[in-house]
Amino acid sequence: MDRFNLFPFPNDSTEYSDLLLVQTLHRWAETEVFSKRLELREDYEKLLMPAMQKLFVDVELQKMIWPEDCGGIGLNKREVARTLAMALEQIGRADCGIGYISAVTLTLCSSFVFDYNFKEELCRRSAPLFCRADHITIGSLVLPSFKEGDPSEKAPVFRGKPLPARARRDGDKLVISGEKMRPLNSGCDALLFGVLCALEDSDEPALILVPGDSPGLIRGEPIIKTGLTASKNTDITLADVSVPAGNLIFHGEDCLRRMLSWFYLNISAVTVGSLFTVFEIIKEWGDTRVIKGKGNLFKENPLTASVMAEIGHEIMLSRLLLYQLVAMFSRPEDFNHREGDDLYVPALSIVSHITQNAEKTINQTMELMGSAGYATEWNLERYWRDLKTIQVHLGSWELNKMALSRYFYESQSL
Amino acid sequence: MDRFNLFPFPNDSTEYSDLLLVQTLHRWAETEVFSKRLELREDYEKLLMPAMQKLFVDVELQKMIWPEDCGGIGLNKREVARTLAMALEQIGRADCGIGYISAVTLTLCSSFVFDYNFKEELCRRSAPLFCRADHITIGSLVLPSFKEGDPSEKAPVFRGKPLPARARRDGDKLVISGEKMRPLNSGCDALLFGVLCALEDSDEPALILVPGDSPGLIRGEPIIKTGLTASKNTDITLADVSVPAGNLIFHGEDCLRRMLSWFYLNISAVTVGSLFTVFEIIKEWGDTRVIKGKGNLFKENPLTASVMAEIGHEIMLSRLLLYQLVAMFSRPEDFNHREGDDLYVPALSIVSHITQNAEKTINQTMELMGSAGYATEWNLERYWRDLKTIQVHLGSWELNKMALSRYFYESQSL
Amino acid sequence: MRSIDDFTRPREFLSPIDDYFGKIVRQWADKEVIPYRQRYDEDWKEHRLIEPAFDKLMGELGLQRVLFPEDLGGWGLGHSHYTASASFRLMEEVARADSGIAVAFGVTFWPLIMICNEPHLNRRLCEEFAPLFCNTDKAVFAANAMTEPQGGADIENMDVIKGSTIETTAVLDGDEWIVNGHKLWPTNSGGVCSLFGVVCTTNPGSKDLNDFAFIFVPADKPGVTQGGPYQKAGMAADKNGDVWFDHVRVPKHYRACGPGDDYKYFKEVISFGNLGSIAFVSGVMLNVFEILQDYFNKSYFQGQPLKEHDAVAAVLADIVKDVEIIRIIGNQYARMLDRPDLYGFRWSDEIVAKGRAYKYFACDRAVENLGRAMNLMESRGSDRACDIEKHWRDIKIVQLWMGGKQLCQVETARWYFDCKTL
Amino acid sequence: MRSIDDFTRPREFLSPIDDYFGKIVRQWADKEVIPYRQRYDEDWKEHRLIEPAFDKLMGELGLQRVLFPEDLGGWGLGHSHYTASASFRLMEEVARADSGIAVAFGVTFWPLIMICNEPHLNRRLCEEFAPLFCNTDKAVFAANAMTEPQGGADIENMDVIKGSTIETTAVLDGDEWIVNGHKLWPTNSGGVCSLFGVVCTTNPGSKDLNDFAFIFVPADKPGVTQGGPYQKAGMAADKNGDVWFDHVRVPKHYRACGPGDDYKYFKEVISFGNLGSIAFVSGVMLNVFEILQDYFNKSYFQGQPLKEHDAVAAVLADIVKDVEIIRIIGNQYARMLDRPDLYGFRWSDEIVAKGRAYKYFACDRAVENLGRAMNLMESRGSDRACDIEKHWRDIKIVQLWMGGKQLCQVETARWYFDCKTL
Repeated sequence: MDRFNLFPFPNDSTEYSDLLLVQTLHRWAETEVFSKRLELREDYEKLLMPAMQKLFVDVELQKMIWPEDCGGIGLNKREVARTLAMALEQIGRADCGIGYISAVTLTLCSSFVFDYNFKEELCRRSAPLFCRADHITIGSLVLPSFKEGDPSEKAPVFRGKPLPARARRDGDKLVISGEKMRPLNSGCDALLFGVLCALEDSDEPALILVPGDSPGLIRGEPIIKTGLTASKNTDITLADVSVPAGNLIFHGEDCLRRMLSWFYLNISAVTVGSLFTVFEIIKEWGDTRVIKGKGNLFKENPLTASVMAEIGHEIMLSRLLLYQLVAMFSRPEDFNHREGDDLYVPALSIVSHITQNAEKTINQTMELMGSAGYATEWNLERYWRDLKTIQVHLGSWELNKMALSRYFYESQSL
Repeated sequence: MDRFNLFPFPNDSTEYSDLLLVQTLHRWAETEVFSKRLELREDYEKLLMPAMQKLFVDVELQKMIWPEDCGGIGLNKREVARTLAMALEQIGRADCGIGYISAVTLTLCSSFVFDYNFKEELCRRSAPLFCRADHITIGSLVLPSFKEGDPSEKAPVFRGKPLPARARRDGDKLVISGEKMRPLNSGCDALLFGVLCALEDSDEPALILVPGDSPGLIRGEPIIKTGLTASKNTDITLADVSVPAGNLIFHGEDCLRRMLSWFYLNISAVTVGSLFTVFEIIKEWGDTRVIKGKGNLFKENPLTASVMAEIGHEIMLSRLLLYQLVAMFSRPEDFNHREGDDLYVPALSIVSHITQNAEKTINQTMELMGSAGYATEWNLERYWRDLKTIQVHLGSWELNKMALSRYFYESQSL
Repeated sequence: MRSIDDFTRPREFLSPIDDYFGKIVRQWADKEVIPYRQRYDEDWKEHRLIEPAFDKLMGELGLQRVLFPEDLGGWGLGHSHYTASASFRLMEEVARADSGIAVAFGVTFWPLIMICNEPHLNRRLCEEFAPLFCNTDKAVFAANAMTEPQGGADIENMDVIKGSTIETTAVLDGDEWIVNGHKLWPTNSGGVCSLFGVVCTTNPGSKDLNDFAFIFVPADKPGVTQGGPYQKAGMAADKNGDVWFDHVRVPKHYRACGPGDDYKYFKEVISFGNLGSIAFVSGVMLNVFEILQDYFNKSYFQGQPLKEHDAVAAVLADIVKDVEIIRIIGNQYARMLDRPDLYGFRWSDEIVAKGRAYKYFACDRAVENLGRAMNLMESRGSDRACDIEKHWRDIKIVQLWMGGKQLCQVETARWYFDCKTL
Repeated sequence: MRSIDDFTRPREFLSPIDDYFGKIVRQWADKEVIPYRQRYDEDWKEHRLIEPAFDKLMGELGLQRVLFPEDLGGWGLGHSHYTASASFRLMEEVARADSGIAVAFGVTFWPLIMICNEPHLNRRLCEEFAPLFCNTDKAVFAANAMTEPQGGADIENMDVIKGSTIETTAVLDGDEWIVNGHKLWPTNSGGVCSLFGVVCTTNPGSKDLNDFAFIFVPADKPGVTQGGPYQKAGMAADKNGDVWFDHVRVPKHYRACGPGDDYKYFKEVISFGNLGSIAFVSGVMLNVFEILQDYFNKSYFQGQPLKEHDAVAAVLADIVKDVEIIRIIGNQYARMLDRPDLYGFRWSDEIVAKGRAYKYFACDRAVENLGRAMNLMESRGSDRACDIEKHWRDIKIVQLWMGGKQLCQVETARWYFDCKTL
């Protein structure tokens, strides 16, 4: 059972094809993930990669947002927001890590395929990797993050954080260098990286597409992290990697904010979907566990029921917010935006709420389940680790809030 | 400045008349409330009653949801949800107490005027009080609440709480009795009470309309409470009060849930509107106050800015949720409701979120403003007291959650 | 049935006067305050109801004298080894009845700390001011005039600002200080103050700690003007207003401790301010427990006392758990102030920072718990008659004063993480 | 720069062995555990890396002996006046390195409390079991077999359930108990246990407290089967599995204290369980402070160390504030267990309830703070290399065990509000 109907959301613009996709993904989750999980746990090679292969290639997820004339399914317009959300809910429900990789890959592609920044030549050149390949193509992003030591002398800083790499023009090439950068995901096996660079003498960040097999791109040893097993990550170093000038996806903060807005939408959907599984686990627990002796079902005890109620409550609100964001993407003209505002602030606000409340919600679920909450075999704790990992990859709430203050109060110096 | 544009909401179905109403209410707030507040503080006689008179009679709020053929404005359909929300935002922005009274009065009227439970005779009979009167007509509700002592012997219990009154049929009359009942508002000056009664031998609650001037209706001394000065409240006693049988508004839990859903919508809107004023106060503070010596504006300090960001963030999310609820009321067919579900659970969930976060948000605002936070003259603390008072009148979160558990987990015994 | 005395205190630490004075104050509270406090709010300006309670506590019972040396009519608490522990208990008991009274009472000692406490006892000033407090059975109030219109709590943010934003000046003219400035919001102003301790500078804009001055100004000196009290959300017993010092002349020796030491020992004042704040929170929460105990025994749900509803009981548990912890922390901090040999000087950065940390913890918990308690009591939670909304309004004020939460956070982080620029 | 020793402890209370053993364990932690702990997770089944650390601590340093009387090779902590205070410090230091090790170490004492502590020292059983722990330089583990498949922590919900749901039985057959039952999740099971303390009933379904029995079962007795360890979110050093007792025969005198007293003193076990939990939280949080101090000094934002960002510093303050408070509360509770003359018996309802309250406070704060710390460290927060996510996973387990938060709330409410049906 999924929670498609228990948690309300507006489905007035839902197309028949969306519903078909949801069904397909639901089946994929059952056959490729859930049914094998007890045996294979979090096995990368045996469980996660095969499931991703099915999803990306057989279910054609990796073709979804590419233009039809490039071999894609043609959902390269902002109206795809709803389809994306509904699909990523289902994928996140099955496995947060696969959901996360899907979200980042879709975000990277959208940054030069969607109408807000359509780069035709780059699109045509990159499309075969996604639309004609029989292997999965994972995309990743390298965004600013903290490094040890005072970076101010070493690298240009954007909004306080060092940009991970520098790029310079060399004829019709861009030459990029950057050391030990941590991608958002899949440093070990991504085929494409979108790297945020300082582009010669400019203060504004530029996103450059770097193929994973570029000479000079060095991948480190896999790192161990708390969750998201599907994302095999490592630091990468770019030693004067040369790419065509056309690989410059964008230059400037505006496009970065647009891209991040889509990223936040995708992550919100993955998180909400994961919470559906959390709900299913606690629902079953409430239906079957007894407390204070025989005959007293867990869900009938007022205290445990009250915590369970909060779990449902938060998931319901998160889903409603997610679809409010979907509406803002697909029908921005229906909202009272101020001129010039993009969706960055509402998207950041909503993804922050959803990911923070997901932490709270899973924490509560674990509390109710005692040892079963932290035992691997109950599967709950992996969602807990995974969702927390996704959350921290969005950047810290304290620093993200500075962007909100700039919007709400016109703060200048933050 | 109001916050109509800074906090996004979907306005695709907004009618021109809605915008006119918002403008009218905005003007009313400025001239009748804000401009006089510094001098008159929370004076009931000099400030609040005159402002309510203007609002209810001159601006015709009390005619709004009545059918046109009864002399009303004809907004007696569920699509009015949007208009109600937009209007109550503006009223709540001006004064929570007036907003609260408006919300309850509209809720009471809607319970027999709206299509879900249209009572034509009662509607015609009651309409003149609202549509032809040149005085304000305040409605109030008497719902179950705790009393001291074990009530199980004295009164029938609905969902664990004693029903405030009992009613029996006597020919074409209903005779009602109940002691020291606390109405939601305006016990001292409401002209109509909707009293939830145990109707003879039935377990299901019945709402009966009791005119404020009924013989046998005894009002107590005004009580002092922490906020909502506009609502002059007291306990009322019904000593065998006789009303026409047609005053039975509804009988059964379904209609009660429907009515409460509207109540929650209205309260959500009042609360969001009040938060706009909170935002305006902290915005001005951030723009003008200095911290750590001259030249350092409050809004430029990362710590104060981070708390300010949370304030904007929460208001933004609350408004998005409010309008998601509006959409569920006005276009239920666009949502994936399960058959048979009403809007009670999402409405309860949303109003709980909004009122709880309002408490948190105003608490944070006060923290930033130090003494100005608790000084009467800054006006912030009245919103703090008022919104908390509204919140507690919704019933305790712990017990309300039991309804959520019944929905999410099919708990039976809570 | 449990009582408030069932909440834990470190029993090894109780001061010799703890039990005796605790009982006296509790009797006073139950007789002189609790029956009347529901009408205090409307009495915020006149203090017709409130004044007799003050007179009884501070004048007749004599508790306004406790800090002064015994030979001057005081009780010698200032040079005891249990000043803080004993104060904590007293403040807690008073706040249980009314934290507004507790503040006004406690703040009367605030400037006196500068001259009554060891090791910086100022015998000459004690002799001069003791009669004002000790030779009367009426309540006499003192106040710390700190906050100024511009910048609010900046003055208390001492480590970074170092007094450089203080605009109230003291200029030496022969044997006299001439004090000029405008203060606002001091507790015990609004017309009731008899003796001000004025935070001022001998050199405006300077960050030299020697220029920070703490000077006593009797309220009846020419040039001192107290405005009327502000109206505020709660704490009607505590009057706050504007105070103007217009070329006020006081003797040179009215400077409390002298250059450098004024700054140093003013930090001790901050420490005691935080101790007092925790005591107010603790006292209020003890009374909240009493109210909840009564209410949830008497209110019925599903045929049982409401306290038997597991989900409701869990919230009640959350609240009493915090009362336990706040009380333990407050007593621990009192002990830290009483035993500098073990914990360091009361004016040390460590003790100040830890006091800030405990204070904002206590206030945050109390504000949240009172909000939850009101919610749990549904519409009764907002009734004056239930006394819970009163405490909710009062405690919010405790949370906001002395720089509020943010200053506490900044000072805590600064000490633990050695921050330089906060 | 501050160190973890700057966090407050009640200095009047420190046990005579506090400083000495604190230092020894800290050295052990820094040398034997912290350099290796990042690889512990993958070692959950084999304990190849973990076992040597155990042997060093418990066997070579001999800390598994501390509870036993001196003449039996122990250190006599069980009859000292500082059992709890000394244990708190030990547990804290071990948990700073790895709370999984701390649990396994601490739980070894858990059943022994029933026989080693005054006033219910069971000399005969001490003599019988002391050699197992004292005559070896290898780590030896004991376990409390409590939880059963059905009902989870119901067994610990003693006031209401009174043992009536226990399905593990003990039947007297001549001079022997025959024990039958299935337990799961005991710390130190999964194959490593040498001595079980088994919670069982002599009369299934009975609420007669005399039927509650605590019986020692050496793990090598015929009929005892330990399943392999479960895999769980953290605490790799702590093995948990199923244990089956199939007609296991033990001597009659292996019942710890006898009818009534087993139930009574098992509550003392609960009290120590809560004390230990708080110590684990405290120790972990001390290490979290060390990690944060390092990370926020080294990471730069806007050209300054990240700790200088006011909003970031405020979160750091929130965290250290809670570390302060947790540590003070834990030490206070230790003192309450050490001084029954002042605070009441360790097995009294009051002490049990207060321990529950402190424990869930400490766990809730730590879980929230670790979540915030990870968030503040952004993607590094989820790296194994930063050690913070490890503590986050481990501490969650502390929060969930022993009935979790809800049982703590229920017991707290029951004691303070005299609830009957929770």
